[in-house]
Amino acid sequence: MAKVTYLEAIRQAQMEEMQRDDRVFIMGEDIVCNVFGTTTGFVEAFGLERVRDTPISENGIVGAGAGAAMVGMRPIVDVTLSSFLYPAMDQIVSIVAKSRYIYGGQAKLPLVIRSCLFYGNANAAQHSDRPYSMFMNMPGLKIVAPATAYDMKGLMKAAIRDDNPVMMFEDGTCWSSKDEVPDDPDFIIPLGRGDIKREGTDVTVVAVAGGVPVALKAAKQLAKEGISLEVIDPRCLMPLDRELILRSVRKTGRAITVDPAHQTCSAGSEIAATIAEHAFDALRGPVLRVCTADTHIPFSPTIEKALFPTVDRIAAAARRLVGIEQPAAA
Amino acid sequence: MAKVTYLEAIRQAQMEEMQRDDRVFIMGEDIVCNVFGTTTGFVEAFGLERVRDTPISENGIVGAGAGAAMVGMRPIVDVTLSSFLYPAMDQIVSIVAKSRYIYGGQAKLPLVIRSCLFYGNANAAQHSDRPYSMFMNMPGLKIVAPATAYDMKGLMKAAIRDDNPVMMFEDGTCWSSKDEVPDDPDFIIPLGRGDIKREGTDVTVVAVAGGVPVALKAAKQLAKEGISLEVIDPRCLMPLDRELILRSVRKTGRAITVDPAHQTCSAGSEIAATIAEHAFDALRGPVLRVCTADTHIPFSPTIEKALFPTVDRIAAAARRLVGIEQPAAA
Amino acid sequence: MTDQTNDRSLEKYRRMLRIRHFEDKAEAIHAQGEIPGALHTYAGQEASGVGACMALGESDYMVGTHRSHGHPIAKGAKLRPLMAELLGKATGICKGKGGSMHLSDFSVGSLGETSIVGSGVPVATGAALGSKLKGDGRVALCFFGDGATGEGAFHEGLNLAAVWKLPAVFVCENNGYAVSTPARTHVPVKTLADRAKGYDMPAIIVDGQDVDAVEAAIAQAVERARTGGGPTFVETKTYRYADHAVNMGRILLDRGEEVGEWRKRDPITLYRARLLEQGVSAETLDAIEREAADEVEDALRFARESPLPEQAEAFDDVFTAAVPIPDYLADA
Amino acid sequence: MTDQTNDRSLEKYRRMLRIRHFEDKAEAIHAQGEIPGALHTYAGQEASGVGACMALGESDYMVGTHRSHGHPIAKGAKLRPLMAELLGKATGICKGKGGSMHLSDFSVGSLGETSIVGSGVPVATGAALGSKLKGDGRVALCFFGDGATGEGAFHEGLNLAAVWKLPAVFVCENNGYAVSTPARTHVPVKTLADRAKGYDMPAIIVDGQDVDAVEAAIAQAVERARTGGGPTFVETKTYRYADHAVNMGRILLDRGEEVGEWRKRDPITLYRARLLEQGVSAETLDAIEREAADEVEDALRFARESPLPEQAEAFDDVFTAAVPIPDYLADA
Ligand SMILES: Cc1ncc(C[n+]2csc(CCOP(=O)(O)OP(=O)(O)O)c2C)c(N)n1
Ligand SMILES: Cc1ncc(C[n+]2csc(CCOP(=O)(O)OP(=O)(O)O)c2C)c(N)n1
Ligand SMILES: [Mg+2]
Ligand SMILES: [Mg+2]
Repeated sequence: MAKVTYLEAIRQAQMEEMQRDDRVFIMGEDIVCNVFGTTTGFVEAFGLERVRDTPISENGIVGAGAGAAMVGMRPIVDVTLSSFLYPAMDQIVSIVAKSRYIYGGQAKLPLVIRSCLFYGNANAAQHSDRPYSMFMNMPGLKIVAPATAYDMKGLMKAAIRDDNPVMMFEDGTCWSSKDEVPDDPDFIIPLGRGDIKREGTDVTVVAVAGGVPVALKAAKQLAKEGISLEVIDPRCLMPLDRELILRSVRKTGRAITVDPAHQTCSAGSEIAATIAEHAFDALRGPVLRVCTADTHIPFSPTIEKALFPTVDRIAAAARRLVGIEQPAAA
Repeated sequence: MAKVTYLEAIRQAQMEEMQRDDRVFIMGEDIVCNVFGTTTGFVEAFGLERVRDTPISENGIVGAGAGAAMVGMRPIVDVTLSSFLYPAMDQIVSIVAKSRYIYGGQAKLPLVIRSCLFYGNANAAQHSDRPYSMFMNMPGLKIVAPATAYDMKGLMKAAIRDDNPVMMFEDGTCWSSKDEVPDDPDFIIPLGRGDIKREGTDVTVVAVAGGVPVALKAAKQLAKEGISLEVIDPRCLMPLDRELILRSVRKTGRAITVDPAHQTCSAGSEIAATIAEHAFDALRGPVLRVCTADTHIPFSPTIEKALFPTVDRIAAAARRLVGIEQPAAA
Repeated sequence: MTDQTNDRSLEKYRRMLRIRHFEDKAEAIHAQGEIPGALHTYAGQEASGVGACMALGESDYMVGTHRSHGHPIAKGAKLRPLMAELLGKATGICKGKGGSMHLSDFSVGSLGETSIVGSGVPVATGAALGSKLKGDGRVALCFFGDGATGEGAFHEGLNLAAVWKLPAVFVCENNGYAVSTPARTHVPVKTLADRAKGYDMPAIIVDGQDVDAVEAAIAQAVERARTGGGPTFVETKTYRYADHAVNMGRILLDRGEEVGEWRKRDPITLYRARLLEQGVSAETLDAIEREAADEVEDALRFARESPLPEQAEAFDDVFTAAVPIPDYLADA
Repeated sequence: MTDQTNDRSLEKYRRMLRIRHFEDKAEAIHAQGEIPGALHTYAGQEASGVGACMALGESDYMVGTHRSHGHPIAKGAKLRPLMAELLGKATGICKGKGGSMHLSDFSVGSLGETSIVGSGVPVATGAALGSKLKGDGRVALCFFGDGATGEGAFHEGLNLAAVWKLPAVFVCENNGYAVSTPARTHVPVKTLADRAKGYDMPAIIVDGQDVDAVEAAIAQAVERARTGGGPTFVETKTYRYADHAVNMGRILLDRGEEVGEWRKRDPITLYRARLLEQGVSAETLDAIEREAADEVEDALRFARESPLPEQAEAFDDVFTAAVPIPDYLADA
């Protein structure tokens, strides 16, 4: 075990899997120059064929990843930022998500599509997307959005070993967070299993990606007020660990979802709807959502930050659910 | 007033608006040949410049529509089937939805993007998409999905007159349904206002697009059993008429959403989450969802049909809700 | 003509006839409602598909389009699973999940017949990349139409293949139309092969009605690909006899005289004449045609006798493991 | 040199200097954290932008990229709203919502500087289509980089413009790199202008460091566009001095000697020499440079004194009417 960053966990996971299986290769724009540091040392270790710079061509490289996967390779396609997934939607939806089904199981697509959720850093609406919820509406894609270095390493390795297409969403707000991460080359976290990040009794907070550390901060703060939050991180959005979520809500009777995506049709909305449908009897109050406001992300940091889920908003929602309007004067 | 089909309503709306305003023009693949009959007589009336066949190039024509809109035209871009929106996601998201915001209001994009929800007709997964929910997660797009000829005409005309980008989703299962439709050239249904398609007292059914006629059938059937459904059609998914929905749920205390989209992160889920958040006190039971199953759409009609919302599923959900008689929560 | 070439020639003839008979039958039963969904026929283009696929090795890859019946048969696919697919049966090549636009048989190296126009091009490029990385010497061939060259996916696939000098062959089956739109309306270049210039890619234009000519052109491209010379663009000038899709209720485009003109250069008729000229007997050719017709009858019988898929199968093959079946369908 | 050409020449010199000084200042204050987000500078490429925009009429349209400072200044934009934008102020050209990658000033015909690579090409095509439909004689010019030519959007935009013979000019600012990737790694053609061949579009290659040469080349393209001759592809061979973006904490690509070599052909230095040679006095040129520097200082002062946007403004301009402000921000 060593304490490493979220970014380093990505690097290690890829490195180990590329060492283990020479069908794994990685391609992307400026992957050799290695802009964010997730492929440091890769060219030296694996050469320019397996660590492949590409033209600016997201649709092309995702589709090429799909084709290479179909003939037995296990590609990792790095699309850099999640905002660059849109030009690749054609191949992601019509080829990657659907090929296995359309051909009745003849195709196998062990393909990882990586991209960073790059928000909260004054790069404006065209660079700040958090689009995993859109992909959740499309069957055939596994969707992973880890919040810690530990989870990232175990899930990235699982994703690379999975025989199905997996979209890895890497939250830029978590990049530098550190964690004890196992060195065991077979350390794997199975896709589809959520995690209780903090146990609690009063309110269940289901938080997604960068929403997790924010929720944990809120939990810490509210603990001082005597309100106990249970923070659940689904880690995978598809498949979603509904059972873990519902069990927690059945225990606490109260639920908040926290999601950095725009609220409408978000993962946070989906989880709220699931709770309202399957744990209604246990609910003692409304299912509240703390998501990103339904507007675009502006450049100016002054007005950008408050649009995303904050500790204050989570705390306010929790207080409302337990019936306390104002925090007790401390 | 004349009784016309949903397809004819599209044709009339476009025809009237093109006659009224010569900045309106239409382009699309095979729009001249007029595959589905929504542009019959247009070339004769407006010529080949304003009724424009395009190369197969969805991203290009959507972007060209955006550019033309920015310089003062009012384009209608027909992308034929909703499944062909994916190749155009780049321009829809990064240009159409975001340009006005990114440039601080300098750009105006009066653009209509049409596409048909083409499902339930044995054309398999690549042709059967119902992707409006994905676009609901992206600010900056108005989203309309009418279920009747009357609504189609009024909303299509409103969409063409709107100064913002509007995505019109035309449900293929409604194509041949007929309705009395006003001839008044200024007949308009404002975007963002839902409609009560049938009043009722026991259960609110919020149904989307092709889900509306199915819900109405279910309502008719259940009426015989003494169960009274109120069927709400939001008609516009963005902006969504939350007030109409919540008012109804506050009246009935029970809610079902019906949506032909895949359930996860669907409009149906969003509406359910909205109800669970804002009308919880009125709820006497869980908010149930009757959406399309989370699998791809197969070719074989034998196994395709049952995946979409059916009268039986809606009826079963309603019976379950009225059977769960218990005092309002909280 | 040596025996070996003779075999090859007869095989080309056989495959073209298989396609023609398969589709004639499919069109007829589609008209009667036995095949659901849209049906895009390949009739008229057989020499393009067969000539191209005959130039490939068995283990080479091939990717096609919505007009999906011809390519897999050209690549050597058996007819039973294809016909069963058209009928939506569980024994179909795609277990009834793909239908007419997706008759892809992976066992013969067919990696997808994809109905989103242009979407197969990056996939073929990726298969070629896989071959290059594995060093297994395989070539990936991609069919697409004139219309598909308007799509961004086409551009990106070709560009990547050119930049990386991949073992790929891009075959533009130029039948002059995209649905109702003539190529002169949707393409700015004089001939489709000019598209290749934007990638510095060698291009060959070939008579798509002459199966030998197509085979020779593709063989040259395959040779270049296999020996590290990178991709080639091949334009086969051809024609589809039917409207964009058949039995649509109305004709989308009336092409008038033109159809008759092209029928005079029917690829099967032309090839039969050539084979007769080369000394193959009429009996041999007739026998091949009968066999093809019989194979189609057999395939249809098989398809008709095959079971429909069970409802639960709608939840297989989303992933390698089945996805959960919702309660309301659990015992449907 | 007539007085009129003299004016034009001095204007070119002025605009190039405005860009250079504007960016020098921006880079400096970005290093100190006064400008948030990424900053992609145009330094080195000024002759490309200015030469091109000077060949356009005021009412002509222009679309650019993430490297967005140079184009609008070249098209005649005032500096105050641009600098205020970089600082995220409410008085910014985009009200603080766009930032460094989007310095688009619609009042000078700039229809967007869009940071999704390739995404501006269809937009420019659409503006040209609008002009054609309106018959107003305007031309739409689109800037993009060598790297952008890998994108599907690039292909589709050019293809449509070619098919419809639109009044468009496509300017590939070939600075040799896409981020860290050299053109030889990401482009299969010998020179970017070859891309035009796939659309049967005339192409011109021009020295992008020579503002007069660029202007002449674009003028030719604009003339063709305005007279119904359709689009032209112009490749300006140029160079950016800085790394892909500045102040990134590390250098993404060390280009060694090359930068110095290109600096020897600095577009502003070259042009100053030419103007001197043509008899313009050093005093005149120095005065222009001082003015440019003053304008930048003035713009910075304006920007610094300007207010930040209010939280509620984050909800304006999604649509023409504001979208609802959530409760938790209503009185933020
Ligand atoms: C992305 C996309 N856009 C539009 C369509 C509808 N469509 C199906 S086939 C076709 C024409 C294709 O023309 P071409 O590529 O020449 O192939 P052909 O049909 O002539 O064989 C079109 C527009 C589609 N399937 N996919
Ligand atoms: C669709 C998309 N992919 C990737 C990026 C990241 N990116 C920003 S600029 C750039 C390189 C652009 O190169 P080029 O077109 O040559 O323009 P230059 O930066 O050289 O001016 C890349 C890859 C992006 N912004 N958009
Ligand atoms: Mg064609
Ligand atoms: Mg460049």
